Amino acid sequence: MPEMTFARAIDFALETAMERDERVVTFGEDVTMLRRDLFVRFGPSRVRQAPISEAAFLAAGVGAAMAGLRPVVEIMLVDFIAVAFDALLNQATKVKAFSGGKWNVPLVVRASCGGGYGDAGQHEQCLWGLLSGMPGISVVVPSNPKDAAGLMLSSIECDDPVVFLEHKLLSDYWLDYLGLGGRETVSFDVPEAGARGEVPSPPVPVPIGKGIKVREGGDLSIFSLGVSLHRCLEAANQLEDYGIKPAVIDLRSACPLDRELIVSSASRTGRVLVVDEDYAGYGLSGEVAALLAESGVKADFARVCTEEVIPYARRLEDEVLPNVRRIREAAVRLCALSP
Amino acid sequence: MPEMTFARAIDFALETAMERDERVVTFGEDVTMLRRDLFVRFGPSRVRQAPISEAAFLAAGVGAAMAGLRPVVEIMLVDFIAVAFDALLNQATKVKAFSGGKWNVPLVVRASCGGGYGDAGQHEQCLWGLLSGMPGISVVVPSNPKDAAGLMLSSIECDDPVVFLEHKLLSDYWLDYLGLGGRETVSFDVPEAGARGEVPSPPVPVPIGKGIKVREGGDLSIFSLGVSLHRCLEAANQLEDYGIKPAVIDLRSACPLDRELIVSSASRTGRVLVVDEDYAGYGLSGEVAALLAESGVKADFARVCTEEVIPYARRLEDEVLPNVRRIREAAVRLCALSP
Amino acid sequence: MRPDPEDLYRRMARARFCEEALSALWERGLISGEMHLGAGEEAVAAGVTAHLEEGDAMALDHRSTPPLVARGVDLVALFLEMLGHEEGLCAGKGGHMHLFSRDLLSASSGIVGSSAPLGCGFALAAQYLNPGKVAVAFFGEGAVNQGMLLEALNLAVAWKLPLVFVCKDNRWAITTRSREVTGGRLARRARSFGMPATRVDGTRVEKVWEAAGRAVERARAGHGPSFILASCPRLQGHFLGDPLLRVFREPLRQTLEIGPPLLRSLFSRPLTALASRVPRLGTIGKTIALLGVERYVLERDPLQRSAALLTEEARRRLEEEARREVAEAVERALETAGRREENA
Amino acid sequence: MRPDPEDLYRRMARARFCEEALSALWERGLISGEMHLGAGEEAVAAGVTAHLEEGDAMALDHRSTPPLVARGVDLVALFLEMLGHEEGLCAGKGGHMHLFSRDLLSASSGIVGSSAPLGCGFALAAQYLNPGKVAVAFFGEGAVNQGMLLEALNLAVAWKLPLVFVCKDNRWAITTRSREVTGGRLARRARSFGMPATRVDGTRVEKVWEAAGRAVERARAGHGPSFILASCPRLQGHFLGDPLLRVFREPLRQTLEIGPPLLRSLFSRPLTALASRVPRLGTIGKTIALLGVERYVLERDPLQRSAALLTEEARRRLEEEARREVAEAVERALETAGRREENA
Ligand SMILES: Cc1ncc(C[n+]2csc(CCOP(=O)(O)OP(=O)(O)O)c2C)c(N)n1
Ligand SMILES: Cc1ncc(C[n+]2csc(CCOP(=O)(O)OP(=O)(O)O)c2C)c(N)n1
Ligand SMILES: [Mg+2]
Ligand SMILES: [Mg+2]
Repeated sequence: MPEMTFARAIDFALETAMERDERVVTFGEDVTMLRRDLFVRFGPSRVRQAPISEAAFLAAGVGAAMAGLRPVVEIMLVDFIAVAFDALLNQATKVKAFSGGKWNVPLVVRASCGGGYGDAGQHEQCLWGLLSGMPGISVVVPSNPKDAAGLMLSSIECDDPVVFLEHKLLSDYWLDYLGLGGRETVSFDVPEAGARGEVPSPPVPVPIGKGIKVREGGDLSIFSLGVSLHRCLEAANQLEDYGIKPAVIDLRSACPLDRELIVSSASRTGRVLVVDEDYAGYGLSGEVAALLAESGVKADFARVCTEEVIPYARRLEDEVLPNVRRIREAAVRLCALSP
Repeated sequence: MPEMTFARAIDFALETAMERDERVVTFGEDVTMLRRDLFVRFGPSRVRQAPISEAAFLAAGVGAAMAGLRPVVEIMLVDFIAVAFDALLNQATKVKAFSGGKWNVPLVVRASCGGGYGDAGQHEQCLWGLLSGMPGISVVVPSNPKDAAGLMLSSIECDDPVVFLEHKLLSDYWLDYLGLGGRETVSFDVPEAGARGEVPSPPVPVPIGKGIKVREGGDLSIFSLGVSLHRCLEAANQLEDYGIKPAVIDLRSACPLDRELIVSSASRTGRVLVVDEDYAGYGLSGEVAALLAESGVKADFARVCTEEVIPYARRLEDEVLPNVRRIREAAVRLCALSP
Repeated sequence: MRPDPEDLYRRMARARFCEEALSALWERGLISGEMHLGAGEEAVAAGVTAHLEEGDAMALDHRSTPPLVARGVDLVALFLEMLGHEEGLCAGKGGHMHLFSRDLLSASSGIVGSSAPLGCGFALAAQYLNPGKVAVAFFGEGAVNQGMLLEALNLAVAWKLPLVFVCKDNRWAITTRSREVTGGRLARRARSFGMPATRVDGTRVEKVWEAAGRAVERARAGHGPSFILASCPRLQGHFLGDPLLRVFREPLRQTLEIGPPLLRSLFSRPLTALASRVPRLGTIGKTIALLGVERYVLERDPLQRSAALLTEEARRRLEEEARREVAEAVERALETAGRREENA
Repeated sequence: MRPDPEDLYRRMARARFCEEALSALWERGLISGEMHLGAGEEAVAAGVTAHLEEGDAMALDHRSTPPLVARGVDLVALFLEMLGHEEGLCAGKGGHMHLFSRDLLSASSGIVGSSAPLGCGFALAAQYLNPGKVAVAFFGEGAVNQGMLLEALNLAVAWKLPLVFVCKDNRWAITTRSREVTGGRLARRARSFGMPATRVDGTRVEKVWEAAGRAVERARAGHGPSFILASCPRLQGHFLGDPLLRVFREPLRQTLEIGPPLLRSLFSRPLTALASRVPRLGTIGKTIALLGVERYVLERDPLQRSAALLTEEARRRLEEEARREVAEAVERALETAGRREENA
């Protein structure tokens, strides 16, 4: 299996899909440059530059998908989805239901997300919670190159709307554009295993809605995704010193959630920690809690999330985003509750 | 205390606030007609007609609030907030945090919400879950005239952004406009106690973030708000026949949630049912589950929510929105679990 | 090419009779929600759809029935949908604001302005998969202040999309006179985005037909989008049961409902600026009056105006055919829905 | 009224030296995130802010420092903010894309287009609470395709708001040539919404000053909004460290990074249409080349152009004062932030 970066893995999957299926097209702002490799290969009709009109071109993606294309629409940063939210909430996710199941929208929305490079809370949000709060949508959040490629392939193959979120801290070019700018005077806490890794060639689809246990352990179930997953793994290493062995689960999809995996792991360990870079309220942690509660799993529960608007100062940002210390402390507290 | 309709109670509070404070203004589409009584009294500069440009006039509300006004901006139906979402997600709720607490946004967004009159899922959504999923916002959902007036007053007095949701099934003119159209050939299941009732004059502020127990009972805690609250009360009556006495709590605010009340009631009864007209996933029910779980309350838990896009046909709609039967059955099941 | 007056009139008559049938079903309580009729827009629907062929797409707004009917949607399925029946066009799940016909590549949406970017998407797919096919986006003049629609005007030009924007200018957005909240003139606004824009009298089907022909031709040839601004009346108010129109229909009842609170506002204390309150009452009265004047005095029924294009005999024949077809469809739909016995 | 060249140049010089200082701090790694400089926009900032008085408001985009500096924001607080310090303008929580100064009624936002409706809100408050006060909204030409901005053009006209829209046309939106995704011409677009629009050379401060004077005057008098389209260069690329500019700065390194994947795409199998791939490579090369040409050949530095308005002595004096002021502010900020020792 060739090794590649997280970013390359995504474009590799997109390229594979475009090669296999003429109907796959991609458009968005600056894609000629951002996807220049695809542009050179597939040309301007399939890799199309858009004006700064997210509302219109995302809704156009809905129409294009209805009429036979399989568009991958880029919203540069997921924060900007706010100006195009109607296309998801009232259009893309409504068509199948309103048409009585007779029409569907094979649309992929691709956006970068997440923080950790000092860009503040209007450009560093995760928003998978917001995006998951409507029927008819899937939201995937890969944490490593292999899953990134596999989930991109599945997203394109899916006959219904999928939001594909690409964490900027894992994605070398995004981080370079928005954070490094070619400097050697700054550094970011990039999880190596997420930013680079082996990817099957051709990529193998990863099913949407399926999580995966990435670390065995019986004391506690830690559920997470994206960059936070790597923070959890680091915390898990440190927890060994406390004699705590957590299972760590990469949910991979925020929606639909892998109910079975969540319930089975939580029932086994009896303790649950949700670590979510997205906002605490009305988010992933709540939905996991509800799934468990309605399945009758009465586990001890804690969450480490982003509780407020992400501040600009790197030092403050580091405290607001879930970090290894907070995760470790929450885990230790949880295990101390019912030793 | 004078008796008035739910709708009149809201405008009564708004009128009171406008009378007391020159800085309170309201604008939105068709407000000259919708708020014609206020228009006649306060004139076109304080009751201002807007073009169909929700994104611009809601963001203008943010700016106006920053510069000294206290705007009540009307988004006719909350579903339309999708085209103006940026004004909330990236502007209104970010100012206080980004300015280091030095600047605030005393903005009220007023919108009608909810279903039950056959308008289908692009016009009948609740969306308080979506709206509550960002730091820096409050979302209130009154279920009766007194709370409606009191919460409107508190919303206007609040120095930070508040979304005020007015359920169409309780609001006579909305229901007439959108559902009845003056016909006597249709009828809707309007909860009488919600649509009409006594309101103190002048109205008394109801604190944002405080729920209220509206029915005592020790077997089960039912948490709800808006129209569903009334469905819960009806179900509670029926549950008497099953020998089940539920406590019913009107949360009144979706955000912030009244953690104390939720935790204390759930600890007492040990059984929790969340009834929410909004979507099930990533919503109120999840957040309640998380609050309980992180507070160590291990109650039996179930939820009755809207699980899919609301269909047009009245018969189907009635099954998709939480109805009395579903609530009763869920309560019975919950109590049968651990008799 | 010359218009075929019979074909055009047939489209209009079918559309009109469907609207009338919907109105009757609505009155009987068999249709729920906000029922926006397109009565008054038939000439626009006919003049535009006459140029469409298989594979062309339509993005529709909340008055979506006339274009669908004019283009030939299955009428029984349409009525069944309105009745919320599982054999309806959308299995009863969409209803009148969310009609979808995959066969006709047509979709409607109740979010004002959303038909324009949706139309861009349809046109994009045509450009890529079916060169020579076109899309049409229908919307009202009020929608032209909606951001995504304005963006779509630009997008269509930037991408040279085979798209025709059709703005049905009935001068009103619910109770708002669009002119009072709209800067500049709409045709000029459209042109400023770099596309041709034509104003037509949308009650004259032959004029619409001509303008639409040029626009569709241009789109088919790959020369990009155009904009048609067609004035037309809103014969049934904003939606069925429009409370403002009820003022005219049931003046007494409505005045009793609307009046007292207004008077209370007029005299509410403190009585500062009472003098300036009176003209405001006038503003409201004026809005209502204007609606009434436009409705009863100024407005022209496109069917009446287009009748002149035909012999009296042809008109009568077409109307009879259309009326029968619609009546039969309603009948069949009611029967299927088990509502026949109630048929008044 | 006549412009005061010294005042204008002082504003420009202060703004420029601040941008240079920011660049230095950024290079040292003391500023995080995307740092968009407004270098090249100083004449616009100076020419507009010279007309503003206390109580006037500014809605700013992601290049917000020049107007703030030109208008007199506390420089130490500004630099401390950039350093993420708690004594910064926003306690270190906003950073360069989210600068807020309540005293100056000025707010910036990194969401493209959002400054326009925000400006409407500021103007609305002025209209109601402080007649005679005005608001200015700054944004780029790329933002004029953003829905909420287009809506804001209309809203400002409909509500006759005391607002000046200032479009800084640097012809680029990140790597996109705005012309290639924009239909029509922007001044005409603005006019079509019913307001006056003027094009000015945004590198000539006296021209900007004149146009802004008329627009501000109009707004103060209650006659509504205007639009100024000011062309100006983007001297530091889209943001600091712009990878496309790095191609020029470090051609070898960048070519090694960008080149191989491009070549892989060129020759990736199946090799269909290889002939058509080569020109696409050209498209990318052309974009980069155009950026370079504009940057090194066509662009005019507004400071150099405006120097002609002054005597050489005055220019030198103003520059020295400004340079010293900025240097001192940076010094103080670094000291407060405990970063002085690192000061290179
Ligand atoms: C985004 C949005 N805002 C507001 C509404 C409520 N609304 C429904 S129809 C309408 C008026 C539309 O006016 P116009 O576009 O002129 O169409 P007309 O009804 O006159 O045919 C409004 C404001 C909506 N459906 N969607
Ligand atoms: C809504 C939104 N879309 C996209 C972006 C990403 N973005 C940041 S700056 C920029 C280019 C803006 O171009 P222009 O308005 O011309 O300003 P300039 O950068 O040229 O000064 C873009 C696309 C954004 N910040 N917000
Ligand atoms: Mg209209
Ligand atoms: Mg630009």
